Amino acid sequence: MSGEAVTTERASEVGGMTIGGRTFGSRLILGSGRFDSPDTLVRCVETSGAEIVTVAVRRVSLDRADEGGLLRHLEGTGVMILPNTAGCYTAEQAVRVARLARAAGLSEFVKLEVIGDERTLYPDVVELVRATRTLVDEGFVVLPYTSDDVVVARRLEEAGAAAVMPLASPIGSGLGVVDPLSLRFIRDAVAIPVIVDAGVGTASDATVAMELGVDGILMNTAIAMAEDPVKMARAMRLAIEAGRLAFEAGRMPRREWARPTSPDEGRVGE
Amino acid sequence: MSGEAVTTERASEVGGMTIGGRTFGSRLILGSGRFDSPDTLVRCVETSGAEIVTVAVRRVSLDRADEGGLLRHLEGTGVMILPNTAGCYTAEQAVRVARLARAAGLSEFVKLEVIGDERTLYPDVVELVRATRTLVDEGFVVLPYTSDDVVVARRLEEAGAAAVMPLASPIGSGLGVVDPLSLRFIRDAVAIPVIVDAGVGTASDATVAMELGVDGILMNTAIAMAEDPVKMARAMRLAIEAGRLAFEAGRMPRREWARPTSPDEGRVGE
Amino acid sequence: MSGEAVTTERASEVGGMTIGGRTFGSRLILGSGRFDSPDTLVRCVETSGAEIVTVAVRRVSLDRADEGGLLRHLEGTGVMILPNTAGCYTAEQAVRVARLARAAGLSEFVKLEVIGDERTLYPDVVELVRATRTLVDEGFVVLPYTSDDVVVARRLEEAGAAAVMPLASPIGSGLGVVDPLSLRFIRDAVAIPVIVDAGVGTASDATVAMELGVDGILMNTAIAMAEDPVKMARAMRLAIEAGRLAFEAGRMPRREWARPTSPDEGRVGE
Amino acid sequence: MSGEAVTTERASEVGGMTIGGRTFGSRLILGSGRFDSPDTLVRCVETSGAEIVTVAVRRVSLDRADEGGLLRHLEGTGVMILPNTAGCYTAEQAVRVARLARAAGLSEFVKLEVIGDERTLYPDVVELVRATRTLVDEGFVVLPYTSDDVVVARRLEEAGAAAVMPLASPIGSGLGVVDPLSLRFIRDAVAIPVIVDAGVGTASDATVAMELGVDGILMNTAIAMAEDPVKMARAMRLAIEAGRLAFEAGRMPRREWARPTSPDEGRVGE
Amino acid sequence: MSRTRTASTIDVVANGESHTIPDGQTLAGFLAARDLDPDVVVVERNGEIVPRSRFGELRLETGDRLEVVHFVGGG
Amino acid sequence: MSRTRTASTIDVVANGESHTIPDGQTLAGFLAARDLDPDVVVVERNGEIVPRSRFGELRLETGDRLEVVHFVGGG
Amino acid sequence: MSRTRTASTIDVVANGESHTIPDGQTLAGFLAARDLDPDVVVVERNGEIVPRSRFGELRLETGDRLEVVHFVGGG
Amino acid sequence: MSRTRTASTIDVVANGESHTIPDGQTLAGFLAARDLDPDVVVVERNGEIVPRSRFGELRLETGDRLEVVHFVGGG
Repeated sequence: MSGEAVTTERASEVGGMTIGGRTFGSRLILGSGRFDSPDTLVRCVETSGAEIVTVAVRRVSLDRADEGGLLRHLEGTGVMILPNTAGCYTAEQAVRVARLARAAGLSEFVKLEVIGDERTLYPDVVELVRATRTLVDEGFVVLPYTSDDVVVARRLEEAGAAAVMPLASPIGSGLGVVDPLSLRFIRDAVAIPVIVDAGVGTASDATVAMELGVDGILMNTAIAMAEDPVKMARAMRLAIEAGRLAFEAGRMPRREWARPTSPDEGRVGE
Repeated sequence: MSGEAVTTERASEVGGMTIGGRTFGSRLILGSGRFDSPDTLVRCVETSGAEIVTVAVRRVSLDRADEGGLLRHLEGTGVMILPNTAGCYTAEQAVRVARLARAAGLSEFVKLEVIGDERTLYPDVVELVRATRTLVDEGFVVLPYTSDDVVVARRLEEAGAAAVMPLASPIGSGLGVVDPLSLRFIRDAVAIPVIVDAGVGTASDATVAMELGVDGILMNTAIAMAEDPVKMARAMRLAIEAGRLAFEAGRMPRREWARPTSPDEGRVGE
Repeated sequence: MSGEAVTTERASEVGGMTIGGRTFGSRLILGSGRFDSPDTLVRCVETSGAEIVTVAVRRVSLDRADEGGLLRHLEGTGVMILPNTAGCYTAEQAVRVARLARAAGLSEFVKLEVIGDERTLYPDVVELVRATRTLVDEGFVVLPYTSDDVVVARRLEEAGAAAVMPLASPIGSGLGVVDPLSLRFIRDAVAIPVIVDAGVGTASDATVAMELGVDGILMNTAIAMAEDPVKMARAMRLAIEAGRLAFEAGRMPRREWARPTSPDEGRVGE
Repeated sequence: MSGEAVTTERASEVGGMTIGGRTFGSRLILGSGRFDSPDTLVRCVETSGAEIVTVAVRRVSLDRADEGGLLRHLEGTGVMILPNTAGCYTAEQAVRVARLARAAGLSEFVKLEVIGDERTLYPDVVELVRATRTLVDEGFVVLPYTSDDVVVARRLEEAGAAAVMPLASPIGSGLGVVDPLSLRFIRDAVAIPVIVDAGVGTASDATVAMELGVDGILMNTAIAMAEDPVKMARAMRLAIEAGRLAFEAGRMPRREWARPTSPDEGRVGE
Repeated sequence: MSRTRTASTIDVVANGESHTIPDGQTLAGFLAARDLDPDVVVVERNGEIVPRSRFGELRLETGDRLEVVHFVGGG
Repeated sequence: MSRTRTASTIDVVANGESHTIPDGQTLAGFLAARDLDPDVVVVERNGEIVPRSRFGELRLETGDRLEVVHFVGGG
Repeated sequence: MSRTRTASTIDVVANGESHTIPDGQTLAGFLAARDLDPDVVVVERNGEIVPRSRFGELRLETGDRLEVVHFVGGG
Repeated sequence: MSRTRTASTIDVVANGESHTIPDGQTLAGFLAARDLDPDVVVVERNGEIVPRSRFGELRLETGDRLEVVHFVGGG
């Protein structure tokens, strides 16, 4: 099955998402870190159907010939490159890195991270709102990685963010959706797309998140660190579609007591 | 997308399951109860990709012309009909109904239910083991609906069951997988297929169940009672494939502390 | 605080439980296995307020002088000794061990275990029901350790059991109450006392279990294997009382949206 | 049992907590809203052992004789009154209300609330940090109600807060501890006391929270809206002590497989 | 059940209710009289299942107890 | 608020509503006229908190904005 | 088990192992010889429980199978 | 850093480390000397981003602080 055919199929099934005026057929954003090779990454891009891939901005090595760069590998996939500001701890640092990223000439999109705590990689939401304002003023399309705080999400929207990207659980933890209620609060409180960023560990986590009505999911470790990343990439793609479809289909009500699915009347020998 | 093409695709992705010597391309068994019309049922069969559909055995109406019967509607789908013994409270009743079902001439397969409690529709496992023995002796291919008790599961296997079908939560409750550990115990304890039967309420429940390594899922209310059954049928199909793929792919380890996905070294301005 | 005073206090707070015609002031039954010394066990008995302590029946050592026996240590505590049939895998074995236990002349009470699986220590409920019938016929007061299967619980009650003791999670696992719904089903289905047996790992597990309305809890590893067993014994005692009181007090309803506790009207400067 | 004796007992069991230089024997802070009568409130204060009670600041009625005021009722209990700034949506409002509260002459303590969202009553953490700085500068002992965001908690500590009071789930929801991990992150990240504020619905929620190692719990609706508030107040007191003791005692490790508590060797008839 | 019984009719119990039918009616006739397609029903007579091939020859007798069943939607 | 205003009265706003009071009335008088115990209320006048010790001497003036608050049940 | 057997000894199996004991030894004697307090053990002989009151009179015989048990810590 | 400095070289700091380069070297020359493809790097000089079109004309000066970055894998 070719990547193109797949995109077509999916788009027709669960629609896509529109961020900052651009429409993407896939609701999955793939992070490019921690893959064992560029080749595995590329295959996961294709298998997952992702149309957006995040990258980090880092110093080149000036002492030895560098490996050539990630972009060369991703060129053929047709994905949009989404630079992040990972590793920044102040609004100023993050703004600086965002500007460097934009200077590469690929797009105005930036995944904005302003970290506030090294152990949990939790965002510093005060700095985050500041940095969002600055970057929006400079014409960036800003996608901030944020906490699951509904008030902060609304502030980010007010500051001009193109989407909000709340965490499901800590980056790289694989703990899944710890607090579904807060994600729903955010979903209900903002009009911009909500992309769950961080915490997904396996396919069912993605399905659970999508069933809350969010627009998409950004994931990285769950695929890169699976025993078979390419197979997990496929699982994630289906899991996101399944969750979205289930959200749209409207689940049955829960009940504590059982209810038969076969008719009570007409039983033999009564 | 035609039903046939779909089956081919899926079979190649996540394999099928073999029960009682027959191989099925889909891991989803669909219950036919509580649909608003035979037409909706048929469309859900097609959309879900199910190759096995359960039915109940009930008295015909002798006073008014009956609606013609479910079988006429399902004929075109090519599914295998799996009669159940729903509503039976003793081994004797269940055996009697199984024999009636077999006399219809479709197959030797029976989904064996011996209920022990009307409110929870929990099986009576003592009667269940007895009925399984009797039916196996008579040449049936027996798929017993059972509790999530690993010892009972092994007893059913010893009695000759072709698969065990533990509940995830009460029939018709939609509460999902309440006790994943017990399902894994069963998965590890028996060599026959394990089909989760009852309790799935939405797509993520199916994904969670499949990630435990079970072979398939029987569901009914989650699809029939969704606001849009046909869309939910599609969600379920993808959810089961996603869960199976994730199980096979081997998920990342969970960790409580965060771990960055972008490199720590080489940050700008350090 | 003396053990006696404590019992009085508790009895007046949350009442006791009556099993087989005997009333106990405490709802906590303590298992005596895995303690680092008889002295720690005795202190935990006193601190927990337990009035029933389970023991196992094992061969004495005929080659070397034995340590003198557990009973000597427990004599001063005034607890009722409740022998178990741990390690038995058939009804016959369990009945044999129960008879040996009774011959010690302490009481007719027996905690009946018939194990069906070595890894999970799940009961074999078919054998369990058989053994219960036999022992009840012989005049025993039978407290069977069972699964969380409501139908089996009712069968045990019909067989004459004086209480049912469903597991919360596997023996020695410390996983707490995995399936609260099933425990409530049991609580609603039988008239005899329900004692949660196995799975409690920390104080909140005990509180959760008691809030379901069960009558008591049997625990062992959670206390014996805590870093400070005596302190955990005290925690458990309070946790059980807290859970029972909360059950009787009737908890507030859950709601997904917030609701202020301070008045909306009369705010300053409105 | 008199209130005084109780306090003594508890203090000796699980110690107290020290906030802003004052030591309290009880780890429970009671909110005074939504009680059916002042009398019920006073009885719950006594039964719970609380030594701090929160109150709201509201306009008096100038048209009809007011009921006399809450303080008269609480005078005899010896509790410390902790005014809150509930209902404030900006730092300025909250500061104004805090000053009014202090002018009552009772103490410098204030429970600082700056709400950011009416439906969820989530704090506005940006405003919260600002208001904390202002009030600390004015000599207040500030206890801010905050989200479960570890970075914000550290900022509040840096701003001079005397404690942080993260929510367990939305105010008045009774959903319990939704995200235990985030509460532990906070517990590990700050040196000031951590008081869980909001979300506790029943006794086990309090035990769960305390087992995370937090210093205390502020609760209101769980007691006021229980069917029997006084009994629930007693349950909560025991639940908090149980949780604290269990935290200090160090729980057993969790394990997925069972482990017998009775010896394997020496079984009869082997 | 209160219908007049003549020499040429008998009573059988089918699906729990009494039916008065012509004496000598076959099972196939019984089904046809009720517009039932014999290919989609299964019949148990006095506790024994009747093979479909015998529907045409089997004559019902007074007091026969029949279960006439088919498949309906069920989970 | 539509009461006739005479030379001997002034209008103040207290807790968001207009009150017509005798000219020259002290804050203590204002509270006493409303049966309010000065020991359990706190008063803010034109954005400034009035120390309780000054309630007796402080004369209210036309247009004064008062907040008169106390403690009520709250979590 | 490899001890010389003389006319004055017999073999019994106790707790799964063979024991050579003096011919005519009582159960009480058997326990005493092993420093066991008869008040805290229960004995089964050839599948039958021996009442404690009979420990003194019961003479063990060749091939007797004994289970001698007591209570130990268990959950 | 311990290399002999002659009249024809200058020192710049690039990516946090000192580099001795020929006096008058352009940014393009600096990159070429290190085998770096100018199309995949972005350069900041003394806090200002240098447009790629100016790499060829911009001559580095003593004490210049450069950040030379590119994209790597990151989530």
